[in-house]
Amino acid sequence: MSATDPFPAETSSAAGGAAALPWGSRARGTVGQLVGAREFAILVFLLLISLAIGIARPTFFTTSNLLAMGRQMAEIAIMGTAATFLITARELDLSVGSIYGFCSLLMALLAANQGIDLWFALIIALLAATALGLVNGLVTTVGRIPSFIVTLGMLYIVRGAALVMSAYPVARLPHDTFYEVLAGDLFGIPVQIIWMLAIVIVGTLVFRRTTFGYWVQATGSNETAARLAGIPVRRVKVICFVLSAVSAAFAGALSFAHLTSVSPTAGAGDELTVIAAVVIGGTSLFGGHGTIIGTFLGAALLTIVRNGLVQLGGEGRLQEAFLGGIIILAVLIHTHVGRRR
Amino acid sequence: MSATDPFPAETSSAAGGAAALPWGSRARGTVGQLVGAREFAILVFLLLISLAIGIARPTFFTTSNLLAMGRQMAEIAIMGTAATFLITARELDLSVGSIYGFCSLLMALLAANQGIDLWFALIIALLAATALGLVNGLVTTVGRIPSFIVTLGMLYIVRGAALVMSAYPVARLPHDTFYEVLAGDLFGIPVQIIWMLAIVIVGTLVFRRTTFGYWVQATGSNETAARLAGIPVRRVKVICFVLSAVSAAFAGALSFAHLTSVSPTAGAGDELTVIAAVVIGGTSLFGGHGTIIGTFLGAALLTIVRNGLVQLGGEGRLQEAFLGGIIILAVLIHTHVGRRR
Amino acid sequence: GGAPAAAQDDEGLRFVFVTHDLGAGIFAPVRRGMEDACALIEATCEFLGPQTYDPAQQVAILEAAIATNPDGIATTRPEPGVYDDVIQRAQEAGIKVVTFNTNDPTADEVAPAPFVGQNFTNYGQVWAREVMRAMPDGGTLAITNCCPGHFALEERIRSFTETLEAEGEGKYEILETIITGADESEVFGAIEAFYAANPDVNMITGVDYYSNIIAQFIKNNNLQGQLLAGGSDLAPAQIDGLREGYVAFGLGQNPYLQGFYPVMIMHQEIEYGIRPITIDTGTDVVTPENVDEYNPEFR
Amino acid sequence: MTDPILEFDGVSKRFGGVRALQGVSFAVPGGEVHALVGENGSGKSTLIRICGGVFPPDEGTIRFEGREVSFADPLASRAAGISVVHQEIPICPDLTAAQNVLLGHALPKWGGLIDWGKVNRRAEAVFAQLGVDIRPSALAGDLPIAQRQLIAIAQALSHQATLLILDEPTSALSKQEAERLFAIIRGLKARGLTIIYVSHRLEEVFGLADRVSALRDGHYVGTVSREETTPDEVVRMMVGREITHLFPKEEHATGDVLLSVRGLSAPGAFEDVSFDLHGGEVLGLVGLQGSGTSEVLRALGGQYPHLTGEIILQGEPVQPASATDAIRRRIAYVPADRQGEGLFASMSVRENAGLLLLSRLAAALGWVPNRSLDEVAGEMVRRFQIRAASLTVPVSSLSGGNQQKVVIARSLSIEPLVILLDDPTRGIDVGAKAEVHQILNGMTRQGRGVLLVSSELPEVLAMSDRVLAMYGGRVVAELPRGAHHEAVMQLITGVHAA
Ligand SMILES: Nc1ncnc2c1ncn2[C@@H]1O[C@H](COP(=O)(O)OP(=O)(O)OP(=O)(O)O)[C@@H](O)[C@H]1O
Ligand SMILES: Nc1ncnc2c1ncn2[C@@H]1O[C@H](COP(=O)(O)OP(=O)(O)OP(=O)(O)O)[C@@H](O)[C@H]1O
Ligand SMILES: [Mg+2]
Ligand SMILES: [Mg+2]
Repeated sequence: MSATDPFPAETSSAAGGAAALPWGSRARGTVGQLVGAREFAILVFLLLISLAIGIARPTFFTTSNLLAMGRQMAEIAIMGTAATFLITARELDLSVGSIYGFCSLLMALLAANQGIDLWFALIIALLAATALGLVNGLVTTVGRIPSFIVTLGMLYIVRGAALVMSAYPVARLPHDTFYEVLAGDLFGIPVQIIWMLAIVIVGTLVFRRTTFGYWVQATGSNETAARLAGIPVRRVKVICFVLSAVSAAFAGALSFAHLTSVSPTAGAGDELTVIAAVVIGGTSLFGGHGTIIGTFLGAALLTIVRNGLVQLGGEGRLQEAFLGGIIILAVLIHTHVGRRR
Repeated sequence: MSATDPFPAETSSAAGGAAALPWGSRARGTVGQLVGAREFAILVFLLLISLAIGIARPTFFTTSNLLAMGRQMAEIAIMGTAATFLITARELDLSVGSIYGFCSLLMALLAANQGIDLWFALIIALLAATALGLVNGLVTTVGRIPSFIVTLGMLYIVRGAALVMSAYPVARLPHDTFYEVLAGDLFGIPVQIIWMLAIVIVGTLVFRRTTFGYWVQATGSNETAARLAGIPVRRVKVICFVLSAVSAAFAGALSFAHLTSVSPTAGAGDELTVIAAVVIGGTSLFGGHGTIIGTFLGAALLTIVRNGLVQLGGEGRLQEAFLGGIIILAVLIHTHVGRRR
Repeated sequence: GGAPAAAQDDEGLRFVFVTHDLGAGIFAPVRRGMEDACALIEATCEFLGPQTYDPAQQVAILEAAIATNPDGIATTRPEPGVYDDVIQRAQEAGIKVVTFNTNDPTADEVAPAPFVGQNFTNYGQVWAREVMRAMPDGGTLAITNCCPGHFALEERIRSFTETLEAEGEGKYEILETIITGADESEVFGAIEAFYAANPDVNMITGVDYYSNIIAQFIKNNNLQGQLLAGGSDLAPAQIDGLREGYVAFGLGQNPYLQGFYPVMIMHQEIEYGIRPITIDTGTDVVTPENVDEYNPEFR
Repeated sequence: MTDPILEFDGVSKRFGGVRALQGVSFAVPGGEVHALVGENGSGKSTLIRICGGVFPPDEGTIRFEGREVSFADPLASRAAGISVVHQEIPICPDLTAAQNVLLGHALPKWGGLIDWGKVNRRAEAVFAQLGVDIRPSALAGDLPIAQRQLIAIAQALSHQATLLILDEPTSALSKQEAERLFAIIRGLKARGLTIIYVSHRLEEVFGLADRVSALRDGHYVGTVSREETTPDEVVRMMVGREITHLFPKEEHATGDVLLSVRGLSAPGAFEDVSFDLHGGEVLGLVGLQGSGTSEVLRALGGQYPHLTGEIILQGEPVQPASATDAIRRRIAYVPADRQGEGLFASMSVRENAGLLLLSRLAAALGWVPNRSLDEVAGEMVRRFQIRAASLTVPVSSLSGGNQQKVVIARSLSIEPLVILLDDPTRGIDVGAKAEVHQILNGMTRQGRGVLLVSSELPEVLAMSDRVLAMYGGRVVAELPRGAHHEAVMQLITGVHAA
C-alpha cells in the first residue's frame, strides 16, 4: 500500500505544519476567515515593502501605477489559482509556460489566417489546453510517473509545437469586442483585474466550500486514506491538471488580447514564477494544505517587487537577484512567523 | 520457541564471527552489480534508439561523432552525478545552471581583467561555488524551507550577479596548459570524457561503498529514522548541496575552457536538464534510491537523442519536442519494465 | 578553393542553418529567404537551433550537423570564442561556413568566416540620428534592452550612445537602460513601471525586437503625443504606431536576405569558385512617411 | 447458526511472488462479532481489503447478504453496506477531525456551498456516540495517534453499514479507549450489525468475539466458537505449533547500578523522574498514553535537548543532546513507530542492519568494503533469525515481525550499555513476539540494562524485574516483579495515588 505513497505524512518535515483553518468553529470575522496566520504574515511583509518603495518613490502609489500592477499580476494570479489546487493535490505542472505560449499562438493563427472568429478561436484554444491537461494528468496518474517529469516533457513538446506553428506569420486582426472583454477597461479598471478577482474569489469558494476542493485537500494530505474513503483520487488529480492547463491558456489569451501580438516563446519560465507565487503564499509544496488568497498575495508580492525595483532605478541587472532574495525571505517569514495557531 | 539463542552467554560481540552466509555464495558479476534492472532497461532503450539512428544515418556512428557526443554529455553527467546524491537525499537544486554561468564568468573575469593565474581563478570559482552551496544547504536545513524554493531564489540571485559582472567585458586569454587539462585531448580522446568517467566512477564508489553514500541514502529514505540512527542529516544534506554547486562550477570551467568564452546566461535551463538525466536514469525524485550509472545513461540518452535528431534532419523546431517525448517515455519504461529484481 | 568532395550524390547541395534561438521572431523571414534560395538552386536545406537562446546547445547541434557532412553550414555567432573550434573543424572537413544575422567581429581573428547581416556599429549611428531627427530640440529618453550581455545589442547601444554624445550637442539625456527581460508581458510591465516613475520622459527607444511593446504601451494608455517610441524591427504594433505617428522610426535589417544570401554565396563558391564575402544587409529606416511601401512580414 | 452475511469461496490473491491468500473459503454468520486471527502476513488485511473494494481477488467469489458481489472500488463496497477501518491507514493530517470523519460523505450544503458548521455538528454527534472527546475543528495532524485512530473508527461508524470490519483498531489505543470501543462494538451488535474484528491481542478476541476464524500463510485454518475453545487452541491454529507460555522471562542476578536518573524533567512531557537501572535488569515503565513513558525513553535517547536534572551513566554525568550523542555513549533507542522512525524502506536488509556499524567498518576516506558489511549483516540476520530472501532485498519486503527484528538488531549492534525499548512488539504476532522476548532475555544475560515501555500491560509486567508506574508525567509508584495487574491499572489511571 504505502509503496505508492511517496511522501508518508510523518516524514515530510520540511513542509511545516498547516496553518489556521478557515472553518474553525470559533467565530472569526470575515477577514479573519479569509486571512490565516501565514497569509497575514505575507500581507504584512508585502505592505512593508510597498511602503518602503512608496516612500522612496511616491510615484509608486499613483492610481495608474497601482492599476498597472494589478493588471500585471493578473496572469500569474490566474495560473496560480489553478496551481494551488494542483500543488495542494501534491502534483506539479512545469508545462504552463509552454501551454500559455502555444494556446495564444494557436488562437491568433486560427483567427488571423483561417479567418475564424476570435471567440471561437478562444474556445478551440481552451479545448486544446484541456486535452494537454488531460494528457498530463493521465500519464501521471495512470502511468504512475512523477508529474515533475511528465510536465517537463510536456514543456518541451508544446514549445516545439508552438515553434513549428510560428512559421506562419500572424496577420493583423481587426479590433472588436474580444479586446474589450479581455483587455479593455470597466469603470476605469483594467478588465484583467476583474477577471483575476473573479477567478480568485470563485477559486477560493471552490477550494474551501465545495466537495471538489475538499477532495483536493484530502488527496494531497493522504492519498491512500482518501482513496479508501471513496474519493476518486485519480479523477481529482486529472481535473487539477486540466484546470492548470486551461488557466494557462486563458492567461495566454489575456496576454494576446492586451499585447495584440504573440510569440511562440511567450510564457517561457512562467512555470517557476507561478510555483514561486503559490509557495510564497503559504501553500505547501508537499501537498494537503493550500491557500488561494495566499497565492494572490504571492503574485502581488512578485509584481510589486519587480515594479518597485524598476521604479527605484539603479542597476537593472540586479533586479532578478533581488527578486530571488525576496522569494526566499517571504517563504522564511511565513514558515517561521505565521507558523501555527 | 525458537531453537537458536541469539545471545550465547560467552560471546559479547553482536557483530562477531564470520559465519558462512547462505546468500554470500550467490556471486554476482561486476556488470550485474553495477547495472540493476532499471539501469538495464534504460540501457536497452538507449541502444535501440542509437541503432535506429545509426541505420538511418551511418554518420551517427563515426568515431568523431561518438567522441563529440561524449564530450557534449560530460557537463550534464558531471552535474548529474552530484545531483544524484542530492536527489537521493530528497532535495533539489534549481540553481546549478546559474552557478555554472556565474562561476565560469567569475573565473574568466579574474583571469582576464585582474591578471590572476587561470588555475588560481578556478580555485576561487570553486570556493565561490562552495559558499553558494553552503547557503543553499543551510537555508534549507536550518531555515526549514523546501529546497525547491531556496534554490529557485538562488537561481535568480546568482544569475543577477552574473549579469552585473558581465558589464565588464572579458578580454581574450592566452592559451596555456589550463586549456590542455580541461579541454584538450588525451590519446585522441577529449579530456572532458576522461573527467566525466573519473567523476562518474568515483561518484559511484562513494555512493555505494562509503559511509557518506549510505548516509545519503538513509537520509533520503527516512529522515527521522536517519536522525535517530545518529546520522548528521543536516550535515549530509549540506554536503550534497555543496557537491552540487561545486560540480556546476567545474562543469562551467570545462565549458569555459572549451569555448574560450563566457556569457552570463550560460547554463540557463541546465537545472531541468540535469534533473531530467537523473530521473531518466532511475533515481527516485522522492529520495532514498539513486543510481549514478543510471544518471550517466540518462545524460547519454539526452545527448544521443539531440544529436540523432540533427542527424536525421527534418523539422528542426520539432527536435526539442521529440526530446520531451523521449524523457517521458524513458521514465515510463524504467518504471514499468525494470520494476524490481 | 574549387569544389572538393562536394555534392557526393546527385540530389544536389545540402545546407544546414543553425541559429542560437529558434524562438526569436526575426528568424521566420530568414527561414523564408533560405527556402526560396534553396528552391532556386534545387538544394536541400535545414533550419535548426535550440528552443531558446543557448549557444552551448547550438554548438552541440553544429557538431551533429558536421557529422552529417553537408556542403555548407550557416550559423549565427552571437558570442566570441564559442564557435571558433567548431567552425574550424567544419572548415577542415571541407564544409563551407558562413555566418548570418549575428556575428561577433572579434571571432574573425581566430575563425574568419563571411557574414551576411547587419553592421551593428552602423546601426547604432543610424539609430542615434533617427532619434535626433525625431526630437530636433532635444529631450530625455530611455532605452529598453531585453538581454544585457548580448553582443549585438550591446554594440548597438554603445555606438548609439557614442553618436548621440558626439552629435547631439548635449541636448539629449539618456535616463536609464531598462532591462526588460525577453517575455512580452514582462517587457510591458517594466516599461509601465519605468513610466510611472518617470512620466516626463520624452521618448523610449528599444534596441531589440521588443521595441514594439513600447508602441503597444503608448497605444494602450493613449499616450500619443506625450511619449514617443521608436526602435528595432517592424512587428505589427510597431507598424501601427508608424502609421499613426507615435512611433518615429522602425529600423529593419532585412532578415529575408540573411537567409537568402548565405545559400547563394555558398552555392557560388561550390559551383563557380567565387569566393564568398561579407554582405551588410543594412539598416532599413522605416518612417511614418514610407511605412506603407513595406510588407512588414519580411522586415 | 444464523444465515451467513458474508461468504468466501475459494478466494486467492497474490502479489508478485507472494501468495497472500490461497483458496480461502468460510462464512461469517450475521449479527455476531467474528474475530479473524493469524500471524503477521497470514493474509488477514488482504482479505479485508478485498471486502472493502481496495482490490479484487484473483480467484474465488464473495457473497454478501446472499448475493455474489464484486466491488470495483471502496465506494461500491460501502454502498453495499460494508464499512471498514483499515489497518495503519492514518487519516488526512491537513484536514480537521470533522472533515476526516465525514470524508466520503455527501456534505451539508447551504446555497451550493458546504456548511462547515453543520459538518462539525454532525461529527460531534458521531464522536458523542463513540464517547470520545475530540474537538471537531482540531487539525487531525495535531492530535495524538490514539485520537487519530479514533477518528478513523468514527469515519467508519458514520456510515450506515450492516457489516463493520475493524482491522487491528486497538493497536494504538490505551486500555480505556479500547474498553470504550468494545462497549460500542457490543452496542452495535445489539443493534443487529455484524462485526469482523482483527486483533493480535487474544484477550480482546476472547472478550468480544462470538466466533474466531484463523488464517495461516494465506490458508484458512478453521473457525471455532468462543465458548468451545481456549486461547492455547487459537494460538495453535494460528502458528501451527504450541507456544508454551506467553512471556518467558528468564531470571538473572542483576548487577551494579548502570544508569542513575535524578529529578529529570522535560517541560510539557514529564517531571521529576528519578530511578536507578542496574546491569542485567529490565525496568518497565507503565502508563497510559500521555503519561510520559515514551517521552522518558526519547529524552534518554537524546531527543529532548533541553532537559533539567541529572543523568549518570556508569558514574559519569551525561546529557545526551542528540541521538548521535546517545549512540556514542552506548545508549540505544528502539522507536515504537517502526515504519516512521525505524526503517529505511527503500534500502536493503543489509544496509538497514549494518547502518550503525559503518563508521566501525570504514577504512580510510569512509570506504566500507562490501564484504565486511555482508559479514556483519549476515551475522545479525543469522543470530536474530531474520527471515529474508537475501541480504540485498529491500527491507520493506520483510514481514512486520522480521522488520522489527532488523530494527532491534541494528540498535544492539553498537553493544549498548542501556537499551530503550518503546513498544517493541507493537503489531507483531505471537510467534514473533516470543522471539523478541528471547532477544530481551539475551540482553539482560549479557548484563545490559533495559528500559521497557509497552502498550500491552501484561507484557511489561511479565518481562520486567521492576516496574515504574507513571501518571500525568510523574512517577507515582515503584513496584516489584509480580505486581498485580489490577493494582497497576489503578495507579496508572490515577484512581489511587500511591
Ligand atoms: N511487499 C512485499 N513484497 C514482496 N515480498 C513480500 C512483501 N511482503 C512480504 N513479502 C515476503 O513474503 C513472505 C511472507 O511474509 P510474512 O509476512 O508471511 O512472514 P512471516 O513468516 O509471517 O513473518 P513474521 O512471523 O515475522 O510476521 C516473506 O518472506 C516476505 O519476504
Ligand atoms: N500490496 C502488496 N504488495 C505485495 N505484497 C503484499 C501486499 N499486501 C500484502 N502483501 C503480502 O501479502 C501477505 C499477507 O499480508 P496481509 O497484510 O494480508 O497480512 P496480515 O495477516 O494482515 O498481517 P498483519 O498481522 O501483520 O497485519 C504478506 O506476505 C504481505 O507481505
Ligand atoms: Mg509469521
Ligand atoms: Mg494486517
